[in-house]
Amino acid sequence: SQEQIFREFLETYNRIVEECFHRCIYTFNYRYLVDDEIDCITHCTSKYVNYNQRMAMNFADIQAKKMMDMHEQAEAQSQQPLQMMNNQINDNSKPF
Amino acid sequence: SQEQIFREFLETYNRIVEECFHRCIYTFNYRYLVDDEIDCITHCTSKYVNYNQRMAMNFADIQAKKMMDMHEQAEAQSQQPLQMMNNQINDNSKPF
Amino acid sequence: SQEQIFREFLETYNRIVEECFHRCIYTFNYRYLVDDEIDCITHCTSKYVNYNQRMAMNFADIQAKKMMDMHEQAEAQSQQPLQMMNNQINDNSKPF
Amino acid sequence: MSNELNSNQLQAAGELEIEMMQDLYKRMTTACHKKCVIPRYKDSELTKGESVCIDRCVAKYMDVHDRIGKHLTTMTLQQQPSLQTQQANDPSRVVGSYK
Amino acid sequence: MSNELNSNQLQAAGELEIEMMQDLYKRMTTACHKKCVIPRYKDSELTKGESVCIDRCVAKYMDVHDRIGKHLTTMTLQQQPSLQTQQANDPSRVVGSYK
Amino acid sequence: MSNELNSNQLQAAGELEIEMMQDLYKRMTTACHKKCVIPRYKDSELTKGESVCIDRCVAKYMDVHDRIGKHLTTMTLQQQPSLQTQQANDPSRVVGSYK
Repeated sequence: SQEQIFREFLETYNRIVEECFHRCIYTFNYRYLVDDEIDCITHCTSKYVNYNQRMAMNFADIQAKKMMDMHEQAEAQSQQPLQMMNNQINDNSKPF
Repeated sequence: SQEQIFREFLETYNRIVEECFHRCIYTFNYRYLVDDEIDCITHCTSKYVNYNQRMAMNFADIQAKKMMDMHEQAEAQSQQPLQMMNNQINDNSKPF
Repeated sequence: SQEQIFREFLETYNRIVEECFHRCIYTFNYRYLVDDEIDCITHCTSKYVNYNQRMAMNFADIQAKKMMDMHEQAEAQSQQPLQMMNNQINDNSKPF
Repeated sequence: MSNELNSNQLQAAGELEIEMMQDLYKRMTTACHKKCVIPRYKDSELTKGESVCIDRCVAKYMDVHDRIGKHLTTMTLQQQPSLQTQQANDPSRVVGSYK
Repeated sequence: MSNELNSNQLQAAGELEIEMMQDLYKRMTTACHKKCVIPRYKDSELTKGESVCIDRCVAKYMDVHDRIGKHLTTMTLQQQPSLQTQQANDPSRVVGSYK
Repeated sequence: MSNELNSNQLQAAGELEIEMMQDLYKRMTTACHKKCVIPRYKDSELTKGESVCIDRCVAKYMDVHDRIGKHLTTMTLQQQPSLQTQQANDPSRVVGSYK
């Protein structure tokens, strides 16, 4: 849903703030950001966005590959509950 | 609500336990706390409470200042959805 | 409930993956796991399961002991709300 | 306003208590793993030293938990000598919630 | 499809905003504690240096928060010059959600 | 008691699966960032080395995830040779949930 998408966006936003603050802000001699810190924050944010996009792309590729493998052996699988639970964990037949 | 207040209190409680355990407990030669550890736990807890109160005070001040700035320029803002979303993130007009 | 049990199982599963990946995987010269890494993952998983079982056993013992102590002094306790809240935190009379 | 809690509130408090105990347990699991389990995985069994450390770690963690609970209650009562008002009952004033 | 939000969506957005501010506040609390509070517990009071550091840390954290918010918005708008379609409104395309 | 799951349980399991995949994805994102991205921010682009590392990190993380899943299943089955009873189906006995 639209709300779920915004939620994920905002969570990622908060995580980027946390990460880049941790990596870029070291001194507390002033109340305001100095130029080096501002540059670092800008690069850190862009890099994190690039990182996230690469992660998502890789994850999607692997899931797609698994989905194809699964389809080939779908009927051969035993359907015992515990086994099934485990299959569901590794399952990729649902597009999420 | 009352429950939300207790929830936050208990979460903070658990976080203080985690933090002060991590900072004060190093040796496991005994099953019980030694005097140094007890003193450390006491100071750590009080200091964390003082820390939380200072954080809350600072945060409230900054939010109040932002709220005033916002009110001045409230009408001038464009209301495009994405822009609005971003404004909401930085928004302080709701007292929470 | 059954779902709650599976949820905890899967959370623990994810935590083991995170922990053992962090501890066992250091080099990214290959796309696939090398033998040392596979051995490390196997041992790490088994050890984590053993660790969890020992934790659970210890926690249950301590809670059981507290529950007995509590029962002995149950009537003597004041029932002021804040005091009660605190007792509930340390309370073990509910079997969970 | 009365200080007594009704049965709905008691039930909610009970559920909150369970949730917080689960949170405590998770944090303790992470803490004692960091303190006691040596990050070398040559073997699947816990060593004798690790096992003893885990037992003591759980005992100490629960002890710290109980002590801090008492300490926080004392601080709350000291800061609000009068428990007459709703606001005085608010423990977030001690821990400094931003709300 | 209209770009306007109805009142239910606005309320949901408001609740989400509060939740995210709580999340922000938690992360900031952890971050400034790490940056400012010296892990020696000989005393219960914050030192003068720690107090000043905390005040500046909160100010800087909120500043970083605002800047990154603007930066992410700019990036979103640059990547999707047209805001006509539903998909173009999806900010997860910038942050790379796996969904 | 039958081992079959009804459709409500299947739906709940499906939602749980999605939630757990999101949790996995978050943890993987944190892990690979720590392993692969050098904490110097002179530039906005990922270096070639960082990019390759990320690709391999995702592949390895998912591989570790699958292996540990199989290992936990094996351990569960070994500890409970009989799957007749409800209790034997409880995987928390292997991971040591405190409940």
